[in-house]
Amino acid sequence: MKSPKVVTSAAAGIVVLGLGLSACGGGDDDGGNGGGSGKFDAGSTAVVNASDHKGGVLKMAQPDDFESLDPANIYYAYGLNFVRIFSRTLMTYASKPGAEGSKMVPDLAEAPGTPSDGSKTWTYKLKRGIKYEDGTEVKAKDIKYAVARTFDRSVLHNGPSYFPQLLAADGYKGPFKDKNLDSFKAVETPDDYTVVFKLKAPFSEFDQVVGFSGQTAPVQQAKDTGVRYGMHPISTGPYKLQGDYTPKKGGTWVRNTNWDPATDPNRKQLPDKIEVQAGLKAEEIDSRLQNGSVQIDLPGSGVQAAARQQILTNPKLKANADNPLAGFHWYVPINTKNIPNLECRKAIVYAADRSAMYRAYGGEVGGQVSTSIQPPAVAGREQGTDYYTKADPNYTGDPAQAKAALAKCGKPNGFSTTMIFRSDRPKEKATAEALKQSLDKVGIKLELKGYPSGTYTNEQLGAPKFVAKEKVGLGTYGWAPDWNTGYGYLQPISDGKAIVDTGNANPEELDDPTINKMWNDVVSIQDPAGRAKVYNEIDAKIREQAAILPNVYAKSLLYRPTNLTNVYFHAGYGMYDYANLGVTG
Amino acid sequence: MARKDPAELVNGSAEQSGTRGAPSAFLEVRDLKIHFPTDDGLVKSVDGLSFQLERGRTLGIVGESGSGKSVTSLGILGLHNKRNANVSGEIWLDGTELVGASQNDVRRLRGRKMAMIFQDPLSSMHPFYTVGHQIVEAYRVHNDVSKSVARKHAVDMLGRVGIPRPDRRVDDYPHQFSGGMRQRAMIAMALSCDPELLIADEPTTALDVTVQAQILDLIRDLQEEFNSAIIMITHDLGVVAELSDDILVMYAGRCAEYASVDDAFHRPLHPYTWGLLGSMPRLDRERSERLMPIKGTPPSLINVPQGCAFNPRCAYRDLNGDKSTTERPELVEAEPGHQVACHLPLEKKREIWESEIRPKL
Amino acid sequence: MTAPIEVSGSEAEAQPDAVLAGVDRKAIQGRSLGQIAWMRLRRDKVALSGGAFVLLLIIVSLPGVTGLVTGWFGSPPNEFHQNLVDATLGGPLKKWGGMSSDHIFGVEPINGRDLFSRVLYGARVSLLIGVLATLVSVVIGTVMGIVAGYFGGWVDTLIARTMDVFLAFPLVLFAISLVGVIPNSLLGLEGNNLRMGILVFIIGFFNWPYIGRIIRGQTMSLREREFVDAARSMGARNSYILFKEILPNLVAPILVYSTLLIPTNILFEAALSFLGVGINPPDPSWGGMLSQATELYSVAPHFVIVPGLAIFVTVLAFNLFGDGLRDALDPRAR
Amino acid sequence: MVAFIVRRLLGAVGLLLIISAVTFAIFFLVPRAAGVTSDDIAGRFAGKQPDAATLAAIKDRFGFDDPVPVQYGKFLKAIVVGDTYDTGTEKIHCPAPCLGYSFRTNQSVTDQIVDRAPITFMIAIGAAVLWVIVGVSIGVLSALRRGTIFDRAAMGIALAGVSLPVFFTGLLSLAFVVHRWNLLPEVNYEGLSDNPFNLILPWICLAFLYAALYARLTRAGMLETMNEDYIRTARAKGLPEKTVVFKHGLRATLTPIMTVFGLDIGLLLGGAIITEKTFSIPGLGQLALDGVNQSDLPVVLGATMVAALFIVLANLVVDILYGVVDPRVRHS
Repeated sequence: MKSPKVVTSAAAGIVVLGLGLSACGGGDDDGGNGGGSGKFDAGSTAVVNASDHKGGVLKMAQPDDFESLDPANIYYAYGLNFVRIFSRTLMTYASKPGAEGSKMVPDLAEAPGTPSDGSKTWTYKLKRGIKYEDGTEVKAKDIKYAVARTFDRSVLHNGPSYFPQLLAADGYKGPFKDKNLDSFKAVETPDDYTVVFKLKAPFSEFDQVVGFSGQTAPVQQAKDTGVRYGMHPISTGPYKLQGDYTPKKGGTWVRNTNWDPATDPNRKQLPDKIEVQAGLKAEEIDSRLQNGSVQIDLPGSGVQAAARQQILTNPKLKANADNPLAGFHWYVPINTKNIPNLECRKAIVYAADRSAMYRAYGGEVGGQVSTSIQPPAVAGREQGTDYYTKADPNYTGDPAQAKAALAKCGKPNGFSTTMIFRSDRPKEKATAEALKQSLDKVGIKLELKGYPSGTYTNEQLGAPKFVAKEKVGLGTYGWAPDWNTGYGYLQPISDGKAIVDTGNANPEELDDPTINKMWNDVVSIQDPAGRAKVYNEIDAKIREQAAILPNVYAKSLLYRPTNLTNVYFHAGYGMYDYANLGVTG
Repeated sequence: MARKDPAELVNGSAEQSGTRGAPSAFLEVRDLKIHFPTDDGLVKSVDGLSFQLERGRTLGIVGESGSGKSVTSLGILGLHNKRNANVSGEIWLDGTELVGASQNDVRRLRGRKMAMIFQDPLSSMHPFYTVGHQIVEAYRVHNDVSKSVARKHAVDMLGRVGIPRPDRRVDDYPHQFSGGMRQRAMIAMALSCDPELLIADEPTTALDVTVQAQILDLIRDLQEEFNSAIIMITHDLGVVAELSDDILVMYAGRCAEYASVDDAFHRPLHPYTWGLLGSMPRLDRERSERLMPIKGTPPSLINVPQGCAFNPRCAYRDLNGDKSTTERPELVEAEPGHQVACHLPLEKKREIWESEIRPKL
Repeated sequence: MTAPIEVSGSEAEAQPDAVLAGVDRKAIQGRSLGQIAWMRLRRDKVALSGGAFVLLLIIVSLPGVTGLVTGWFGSPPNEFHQNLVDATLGGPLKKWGGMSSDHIFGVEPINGRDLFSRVLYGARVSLLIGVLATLVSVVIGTVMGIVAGYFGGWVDTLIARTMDVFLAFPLVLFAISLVGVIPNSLLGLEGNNLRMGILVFIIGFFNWPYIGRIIRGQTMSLREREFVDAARSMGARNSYILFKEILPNLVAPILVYSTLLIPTNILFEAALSFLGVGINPPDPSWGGMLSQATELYSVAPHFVIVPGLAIFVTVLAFNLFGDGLRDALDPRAR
Repeated sequence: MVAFIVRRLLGAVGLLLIISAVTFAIFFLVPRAAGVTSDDIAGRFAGKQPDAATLAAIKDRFGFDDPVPVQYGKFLKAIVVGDTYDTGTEKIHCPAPCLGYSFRTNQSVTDQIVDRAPITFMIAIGAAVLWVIVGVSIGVLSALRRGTIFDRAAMGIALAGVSLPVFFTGLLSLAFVVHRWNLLPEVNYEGLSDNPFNLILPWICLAFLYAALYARLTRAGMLETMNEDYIRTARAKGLPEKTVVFKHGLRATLTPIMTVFGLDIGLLLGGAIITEKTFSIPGLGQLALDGVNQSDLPVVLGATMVAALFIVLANLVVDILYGVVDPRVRHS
């Protein structure tokens, strides 16, 4: 509640309720500047249209569909955000606007995990009296089972694989192949309300692992239907699925009477129903958002080109839009194997036309010119200083410095290399073109090649074998952390150990001994601020190595219908918080 | 078109009448011109043709391909598209003028009063409809009868033209018929409304000799039965000799010679006719003797040679000085009932025929 | 697609010297078919203007000339002019897509590249792929068509069935998936040369049955003609008959269908580029520009119109010329 | 007639078999030749950063390491008798015709196709009705009024029409009709429950192209037919011009056009890729396109097979109709 206007609006909402009127909340008035909520970007930092108004149908839509509705089988942030309406996990993101939203808070657990054994063992105590939609109580073994399921990647392959990676499970194959849960030794349940995780190695951010995904949402072994659990996941949250979910069509959630708000400060149960419609064309969703017949565009990545133009050129519409940083940093990894000489890499960074790259992403509405690799949402991140470039929307590169670097590299006339991008992403194509025209000026010739996004991160840019064979020097890439800490963000993209054969997130193939050592050491630092300091140092070192050319921190343009209440941008998910919304009218 | 057509004069003299009203003849064609404008120029397929025909008589029109025979016959039936053909002159059929008549009026006469037997019966019959259906269709358009009556009539007609088991063949498609049977079916179709004028365009060309003879017999029999007037178009002089009363020799869209069969075969007066006779194979001729083809190729109908259209191919053109290459010969009555368009003096022609041509035939 | 062309190349000499036979068409004596066709074509102003446009396009697409022309009327195709576009919306700042004397077709959204020069450079790609792919189709189609039509029997059955298989393939889908799985260097080709090579191959290779069918039909009817019988009876070998007797008579239909296949192939190339499997950026292609425009038509409608019109006018010009050529070679088909 | 149909039916099945084999070979062999391993393919199924054990499990489950002919055999078998998949807790039966499971969505390809097909059908059939009516009537009128201003204008427009790709007219109409002038709402069609007239714009754009083509075809065919001897015969019989044109002329003209129509509609029913992409309509074409972009082999393969099926089916129907219409075909 940082903005006084929002406070006013919230108060107005309460007053209205107090008078027993249910028709419209205070924020519903979109005539002129009144209503308090109608301000561009208000929802990025504060709750807009705060209201306790109950009732109504909250309508959400998406062009495609969830990977799954099985909380353990989801990786996309919007899916993880959405499933919170019916699933609770040990820990979860705080439901707060601003940076607070990146913090992990207890959900099913009474308190954050207690590390022991040098952060190799993590213990969680469950709250009592938490029930499934059928009234059965949630027990510790259900959480153990939920974690065990994630070990069979051939069945549940969409979700993150942190548990198999971190837990000391000793070749455990998962409960589908090995029905005896006792074989799963990595999670212990000394009693019905205690869950103990045993890790292979010390890990200080286990709360984040537990909280960011839905994989600790309890599942009763008897009711598990494997791949098809996603058709009807059983609720522990404020809403339960009515009937089954129909992929590519949608489903309806209704109030779950067995959910107790007293145990759950992170969710609200305002609308009577939540309806999800899948397969609605993105442009159509945009127009329905504007007329209020759909309240939420589920993917949360912002409106399409046509609506974008309408919103930005129409002040009335613009007042109902938010333009937050979405969590991604779009940058250009520079492969250190194919361009081993630091000076040559520096030449690329020097020559890069940051202005053109920035415009490729849509200027100030599309992104914010970046300095550090970690985006601002990462806890403890510092902006740092620019290396060989300037985080300035008008900076067009420094050809003189680039030429000097090329001379030092021993290639005064430049060199040739390949830059790849996702062919079905126009912005990445535009970025590649922008980079090509600016590098051309100093004699660095880029050959541009596009690949389908479906294979790009696994088989092209994410496959060192391919990168070596095709001599890929540059690529377009974007990274959003699984959770907002420096570890979550930087480790997969800069630790030499993180280089893998497919799905490599470290396409620069940076395998720097100093950085590697810092990663080895940082996990044992207990103090988050102390860790953040190291992360910032690593961030700077990567850029000093000219292994990554920063571009922009992604910004999305979100439209919030006027009949939506309790809207705010959630930093943890990079979109509006879906578990606290209400509707009016 | 300012130039006066000599043929008109001939015709006028032949008709002996100052008023150009309805003629007494059953069919009279007067100064018929059928021109086709094309991108390459005006094609004068028929360029001033006149003749008469009485009921019960047969006129044979002979000439090379492209001489305008078929165009003339289609012209009589009014089958030229007004958009791509300029038809002028007069065609009188039993007192009705056809060139100036409305499309619909002419259509009503077609099939009923005048009918045509086409050259290639396979392509001339619709492949998708049964033979019977096509005859029924022709009959019913002019006779208000029920389908079953029309069908009986079709079976009748097929029987009359000599198709065995017509009650079964009536439901066959044209492609299921043999060539001769198809031609018979075609004739049955043409005769289904008892036409008074029958035009047969090369009715036997596509058939083998025995069938040819049967078909010709059939046409002759039918003529006797209905007393129809027949125009027989062919380039086969044998057919003409067998069937016709009179012969009209066409060259480059005009009449070169008009004569009775007897005159045409025994006293022909036009070098072109001589050529035609010379190129006709005859059984009674010595094997060793060779045919005498007409030299050269038919003229372009766009740029008809100046003077006599036949002059580039005529062996005798120099006998007239340069007359043949400068002046178009008029059709004149050389003997009663025998007209010819040639500059050679009559005596000279008779002499050449007797001394040079006839012995070689 | 259209009425087959009457083959009439050696009509005069093939004329059987039967006694009373005349020419059954109103041919003009003393001129070869080529001359007649040219005479007719010369009169067809519409077809000629189509041909003239095609010629002009080919000339300005020649290496060297393109640069010269864009030097006069525009800027290099890959030069950014970001001062001319709105940084946020991406559209040109000035009206009419930023059309001015410097940028006669306006500028591209987002980066402000000169549309005139991009359209012109795109022409080279379109023409090259269109023509080369046609060549591939025509060569395969003619060979297969002649062989099938001439030899008949099981050879014909085999080739005809093969054509059926080709025609039953969902072509566009197939082409895009094939482009996606083909490696990055092949047969010594790399980069855009390889890309173009692949596009030429795919478009050409999958289109041959269309021309193959026509040639097959023509060959079948030619085979029955007297002059072929004559040659055969004189003991001519198959290869002699195929190349000396039949092939010359197929020149006219091949010519016409090639002219009409080029625009089809240009459209096909544009469609593939539109679907994202065209040549690599930043080289411009018309279909590629339209593909980009799907995101940008609301801010820059001219970005749809300019490349779209380029495709339209070029294809139309080829079609006009091809139609004219067909009419000239066979006036009855008009 | 029965023998005729059976013969054609067998031919169609054979054709489909060949197409499936070629398609399978291309999609499985060409990528292998280009260096894609079974690990890569399993990786597509496995999501982010799979480990070796996961890949092995997936390869085992789908048999990615089997020889290609074995995989092809399985693929065919699944189409004919269905297939069974282990979900971990139970076996799911994928009933025939089973085209496998999508790597990306883990949904049955058959279900996805069944889901999308009605959308593509609506596009194709709506447009086809439009283009056949408009194209054929204009073609007939043009042929009958050959050389008139109507004919010249119609043929001029038709020539322009065949030079106008849908991705141009479509984008143009979206940019102006929908966005600039707001004359029509956004094209939005997701299934049979939607108002089919939402597809009016795609129909018009698609039909314009084809109508132009058909007008040209019909006119050329009509001119040729009207020059046929049997038309002359029909006129010589004294039939009214209307009968001559429609009963004798049009029927013969339409038969070859039917063949072209079969090919066109077959091609479109299998996915109006360009139209769907232009207007972002989620039909079969989009499914296939997404499959390609996602390297989702089962979807691409399934979509290709279905597209080929429609082409073959349409041709089969045309063949049989041809037999009905043209007695010469029936008797040969």
